[in-house]
Amino acid sequence: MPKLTIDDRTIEVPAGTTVIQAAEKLGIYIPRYCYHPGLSIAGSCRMCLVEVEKAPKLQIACYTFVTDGMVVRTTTEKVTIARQAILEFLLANHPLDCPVCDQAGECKLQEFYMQFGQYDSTLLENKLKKHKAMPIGPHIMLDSERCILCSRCVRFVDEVTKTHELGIFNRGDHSELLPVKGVTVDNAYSGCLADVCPVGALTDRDFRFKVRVWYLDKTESVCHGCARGCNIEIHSNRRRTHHNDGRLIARLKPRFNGEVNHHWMCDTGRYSYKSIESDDRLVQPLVRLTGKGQEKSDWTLALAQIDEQVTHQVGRSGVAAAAVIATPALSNEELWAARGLFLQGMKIEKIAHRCTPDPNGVEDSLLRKTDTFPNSFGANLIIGQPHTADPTVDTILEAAAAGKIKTMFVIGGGLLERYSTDLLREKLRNVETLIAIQTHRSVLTEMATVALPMTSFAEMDGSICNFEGRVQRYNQAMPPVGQSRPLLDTLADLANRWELKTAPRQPENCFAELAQNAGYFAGLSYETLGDGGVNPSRRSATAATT
Amino acid sequence: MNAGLEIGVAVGKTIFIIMFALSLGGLLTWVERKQSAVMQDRIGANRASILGLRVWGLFHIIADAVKMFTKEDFVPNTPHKFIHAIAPVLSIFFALLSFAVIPFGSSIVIAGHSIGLQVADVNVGILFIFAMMSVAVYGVVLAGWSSNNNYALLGGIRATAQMISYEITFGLTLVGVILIFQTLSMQEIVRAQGGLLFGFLPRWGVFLQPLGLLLFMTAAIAETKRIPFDIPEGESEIIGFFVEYSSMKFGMFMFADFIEQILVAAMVTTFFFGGWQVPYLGDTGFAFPWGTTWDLNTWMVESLRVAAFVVKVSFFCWLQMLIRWTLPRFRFDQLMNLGWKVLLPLSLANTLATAVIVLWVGR
Amino acid sequence: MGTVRVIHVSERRRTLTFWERTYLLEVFRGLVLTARHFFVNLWRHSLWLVGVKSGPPGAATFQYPEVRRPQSPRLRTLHRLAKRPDGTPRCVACMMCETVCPAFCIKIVAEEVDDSSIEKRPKSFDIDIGRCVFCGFCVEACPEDAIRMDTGITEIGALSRDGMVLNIETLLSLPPKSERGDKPVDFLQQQLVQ
Amino acid sequence: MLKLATRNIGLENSHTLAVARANGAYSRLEKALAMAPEAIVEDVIKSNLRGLGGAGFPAGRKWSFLPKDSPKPRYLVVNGDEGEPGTVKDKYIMIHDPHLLIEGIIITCYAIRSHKAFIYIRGEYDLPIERMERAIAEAKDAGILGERVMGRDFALDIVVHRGAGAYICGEETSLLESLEGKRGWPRLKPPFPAVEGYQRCPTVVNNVETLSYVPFVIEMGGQAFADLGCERNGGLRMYSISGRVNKPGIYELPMGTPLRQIIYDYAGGITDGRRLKAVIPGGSSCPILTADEIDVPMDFDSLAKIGSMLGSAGIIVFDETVSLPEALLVLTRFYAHESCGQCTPCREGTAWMAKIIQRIIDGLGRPGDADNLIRVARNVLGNTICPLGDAAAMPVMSWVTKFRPEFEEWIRRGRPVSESPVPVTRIGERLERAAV
Repeated sequence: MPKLTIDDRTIEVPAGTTVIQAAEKLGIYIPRYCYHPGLSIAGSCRMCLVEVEKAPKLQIACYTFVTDGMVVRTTTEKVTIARQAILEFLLANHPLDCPVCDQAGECKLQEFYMQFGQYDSTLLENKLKKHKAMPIGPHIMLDSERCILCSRCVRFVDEVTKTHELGIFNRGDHSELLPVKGVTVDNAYSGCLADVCPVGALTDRDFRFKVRVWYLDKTESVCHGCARGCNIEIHSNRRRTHHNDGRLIARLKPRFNGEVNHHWMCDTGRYSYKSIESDDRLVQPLVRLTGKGQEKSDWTLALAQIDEQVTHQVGRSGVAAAAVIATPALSNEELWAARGLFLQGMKIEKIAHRCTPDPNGVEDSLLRKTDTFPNSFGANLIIGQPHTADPTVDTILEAAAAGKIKTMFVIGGGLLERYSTDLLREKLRNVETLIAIQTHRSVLTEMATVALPMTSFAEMDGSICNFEGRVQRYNQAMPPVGQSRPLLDTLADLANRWELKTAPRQPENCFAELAQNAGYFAGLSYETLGDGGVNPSRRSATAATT
Repeated sequence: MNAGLEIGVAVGKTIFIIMFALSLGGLLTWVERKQSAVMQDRIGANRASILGLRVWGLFHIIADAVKMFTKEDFVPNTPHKFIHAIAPVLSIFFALLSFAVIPFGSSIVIAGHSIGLQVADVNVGILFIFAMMSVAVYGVVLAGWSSNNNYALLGGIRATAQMISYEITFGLTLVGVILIFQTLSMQEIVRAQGGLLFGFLPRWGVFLQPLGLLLFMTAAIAETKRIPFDIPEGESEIIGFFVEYSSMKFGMFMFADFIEQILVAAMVTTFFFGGWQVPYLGDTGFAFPWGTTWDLNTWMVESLRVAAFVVKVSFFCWLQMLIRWTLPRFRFDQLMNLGWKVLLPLSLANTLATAVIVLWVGR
Repeated sequence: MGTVRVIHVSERRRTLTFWERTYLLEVFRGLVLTARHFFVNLWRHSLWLVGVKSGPPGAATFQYPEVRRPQSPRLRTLHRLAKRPDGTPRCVACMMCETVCPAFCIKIVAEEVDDSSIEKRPKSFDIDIGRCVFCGFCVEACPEDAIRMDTGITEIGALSRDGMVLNIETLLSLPPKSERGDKPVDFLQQQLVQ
Repeated sequence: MLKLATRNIGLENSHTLAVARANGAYSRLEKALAMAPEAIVEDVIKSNLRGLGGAGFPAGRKWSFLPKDSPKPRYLVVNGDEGEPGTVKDKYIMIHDPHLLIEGIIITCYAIRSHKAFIYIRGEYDLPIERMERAIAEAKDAGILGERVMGRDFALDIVVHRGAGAYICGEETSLLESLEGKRGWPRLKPPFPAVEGYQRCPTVVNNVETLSYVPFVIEMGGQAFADLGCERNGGLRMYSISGRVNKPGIYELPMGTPLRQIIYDYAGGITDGRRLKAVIPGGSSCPILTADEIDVPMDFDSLAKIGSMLGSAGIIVFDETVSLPEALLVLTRFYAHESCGQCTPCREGTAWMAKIIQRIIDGLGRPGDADNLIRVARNVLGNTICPLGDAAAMPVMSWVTKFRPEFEEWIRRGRPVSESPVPVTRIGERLERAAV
């Protein structure tokens, strides 16, 4: 392990580490543009120049590998002048677009210029004109003038997606980032281009002009788009509610997790946030009174109706004719509470979570998974395994179609992606008391005796298990939409009405109870899950080998 | 002279003095605004106009009156509605009543009848005026009490304390005047100031009782509750007894203030500045110390004397305005300190000294 | 420039001399001062009244609204939005003013515009004058010199709180004082028309 | 006068195998093939043969850097890109004596145990490409190249690769990129080509001229070759001299020949007997020398000592009638145009300098411009991936520093220097004013 000194501080790092990485370990941030830890090294921006003792010239920290006894200085006058010079060069042809540029506020050019720049410009020359505001794909807008030719994006499409849509054309200061002729940048991960771009050359068309980034609040969360469970940040706009068309969630950004998604996320997941505040959210309880149509209602009446109708129905047709569908779109806590109420409390044996695989599911070697449910693994653990009956959604729907099910709870979303509206309408026709606890309006809420709105993942704390079994937690990013309530509260209210044991209403406490009772989660808590989550199956595997 | 004529003359004199007080009081509302403006490099009220005529804002008097009469007369929720209504009347009534004993001239002879230019030549005029001014405090106290408002009540109590404190000084200074002129009649006091001191100086109270004047002015201003002694009112911050008054009832309090101001000016004139006396003017004309004489007929003399009275009163009104717009308000403790610890001892000393001198000179 | 003289509090609270404490003389001095003002001003008023207007006036008063106080060119008055030569707003909805505004009185909603040399423009631009503290930060912050406080309008009134919210059309329609000259803008009237 | 590489130039049909063989070609190869490869490398090291493409790195040392135990194939890449303004030597070798080069390539390949060599020739060199291809075909037919070189158990294939005409492709790593079919962008170093070059295999990249001297090293022996030159600069080299001299051309002279001698004795002095103003000693990217500095011996070390470079020995002579700011504009525009655009300082700096000089020439100069030029150049210098940034910055720095009054005058007056005794040629007038 080479030992080196950076700015008079010594650190020992593994061989093959670069100076920029070693400095980062010491908390010394060396400015960079072309260097991206998820991509190969280009060494072209020259921003990370540092002084290495015994080297005749300044060295780029991103491509200087540490050697034993190396002495690096990052704040000398030579380095300062070089950084100022590089920034001056980068800005020589950079347009004064900050007012209209979406990157402003998270732009590395702005940041480094404020930090390292030389404030008095000597540039008198005219700037070059290049292409502006070119939509190069469904999600990405290119502004070549703003490009500093760091080639991160080119390396991203070459190395990560391997789709090779982008290239740098022409020479010298006429060099320009452009898509290859006749190609649109529409790969499944194109949104990441806006993330890797350190300046405003590649921006997200979806986010375009919606909110200024400095108004955004960040919440750590986990993508619910598929079983991968990519770590994300929810960027919400709570401070200027008139921006972003009045919606709270402005965008999703990937959050680095070396075990799950590295720096990336797919476009499907990235733009999935739109459903959270979409117009078809169920925002109010709906109740169908006998002899009348479905009406908008309030929580007290709706809960009383469930109490009455379900008690009546179960009393008449028996528990055997009752069934629950709890989809794997629910969090571990919600599934645990549902299990407690329905399986242990009400003794409903027919509680299902497993659906037929998604016929449209896509999977690739990078991130995307066929299973579009975020918590199939957890549902299987909590509802499936300890429970001998373990029916699938299909068997329950068949039983319902055959008239064997009179009372049914349908909890959680995602069913509509697997089953067509017509099919569900057909299968559920004979169910007399249908209780739907849903985030969105659908055929389920339409047919429901009582439909209750529940919160989506952005409005609630919780944890899910990805396809590998990694338990990851997500946090509430916004208040519940409309009158929707957390499912844990709804289930606890129902349990109270039926004088059954309730699961804790606080997700954190509920998870603690789950950890005590389900072996897989043993010893875990929200605290130990941390930002990146824990994979208990891997933990036990490593424990077995050592 | 028959009784009917006597009543007619009395009514005439009463109307004259009331009109004088009221019109001067009205004018003072304008003077107050204009004088303060001129003192403060401003212009002052000048917007009220009739047919585009502005006459330096004189129409504001009318405008104010119209406003006072037409504003909503808000009566607070109080069990003493009658007292609440009567309080401002009391205030203004006693202030006006005091003018009865103020001599505004010597006397004129019409058709052989000598008519004294004074509504009532009471031989205890000083005591009368003193009594009236003391009773005036009722208006204030009753207003504060009947308003059913803590702030008004506090204002009334402050007013009582202040008026009682300063009344003593007020009375004691006048004792000095009584001692010197040896009479309680106002007309007599004025006549006594007709001679000359040392052959050239008018024998006015100011020269005989300089300290008395100072103390009297101070106490009198305190009695009128005007700045710097406006603790009972303190419109701008501490508010006072008339906080629950509006419309013309409030107007009456305000007007009573101005009337009292004129009254104080008249008293100062009468006691210390020779009342209607014009220096060197005798009943037949001027007789200057250097021997020159200038004969005038009786009418001329009497007119000059009434004019002199009006001028003197006007001057002291102006002076009070000047004081009111110059000095800041006393704090309540300062007010009490001044009254009890400074003015009272000084006035006692003044009385004693006067008595000793009068005794000594008399012997 | 001279040095700054530090006045100590103790220095200001010096003890009064005997004559000052007797108060009488000070009262008299005060009266002399105010009386002098009174008579000097009365004299000047009189001179003006008889038509001698060469001397200083007796009062510093401006007979508003007939006479208006001259405005400093730097005076911060009602905002306006500057226009490009083609009449479109210069504002590109960068939100700098909205961000810097300490009173949170600016609300901008951005929209995209086809012209790739502009890209962004305000869809709506509201200033709640009722909240504005006239600090001028928005003008300082504006990178496009689009928001300016040079209308010279200081009389701002409306009959409701909503009336105090100026929208983009109003802000664009206001002329700078340099163009308007001294012609007063009946601002309230404009609001009422809306 | 001793001639080595230029020995056959001037003979009729010197490019044909027959003529070449008759004049000694491939005789050295026989000798070399009889030697052990290590001995050849040893001999070349001893010969002090330097890399004559411009960098001056000892050729033998470069060969010895190839990893001994790598299982990967090794390659020899011949750099015939010759893009440096003022340099025309490789062209003449390839046109007139291609077999000399082929002989050098074969010996080198034998010495470094390479079985494939590429000759990367710049795109504009039609005739050299044609001659090289023909010569290789001839050599193949004659059994000199191919599976069995000269009948020995040594296979060698030579491929002629035509570049597309980018100055940057003369830089060895971008040349390799170009050779691999990619955009000609320099690579980050290390690894050097000797370790990871063409297709990430050990590769030696040598200039045409360097390899052309290899047969003579074999012929004369390393020491004898070294003795021809001066200390640490062995043998001869070809000086291309251009500009305001009476006899411009290529002169093969020993290393260390004084510059004054080259200009006045060999090139016949300055045109029309004018005064010498300045000399670029080794291709346009080398810092300029004033008329007082021309007594310097023309070898790598001596020139480095006075702050310039021998480079590719492309001597450009300016007489007193040349307007240096305009000449510098030509140079900087060339570098701005040829900058590959990969790294920031070079991409933006070269263009910026060109813009400033263009502005000065246009009469819009500002008082601080000269200092700013030097500052920009200094900021480019040493901060780039490849030496192109340095190549662009060094002339600007040295020209503006050494001839500052002329620049200042132009900045101040907005037009050429007035005191010149003879009319100054306005180079700018002949330049098309395309945007830089």
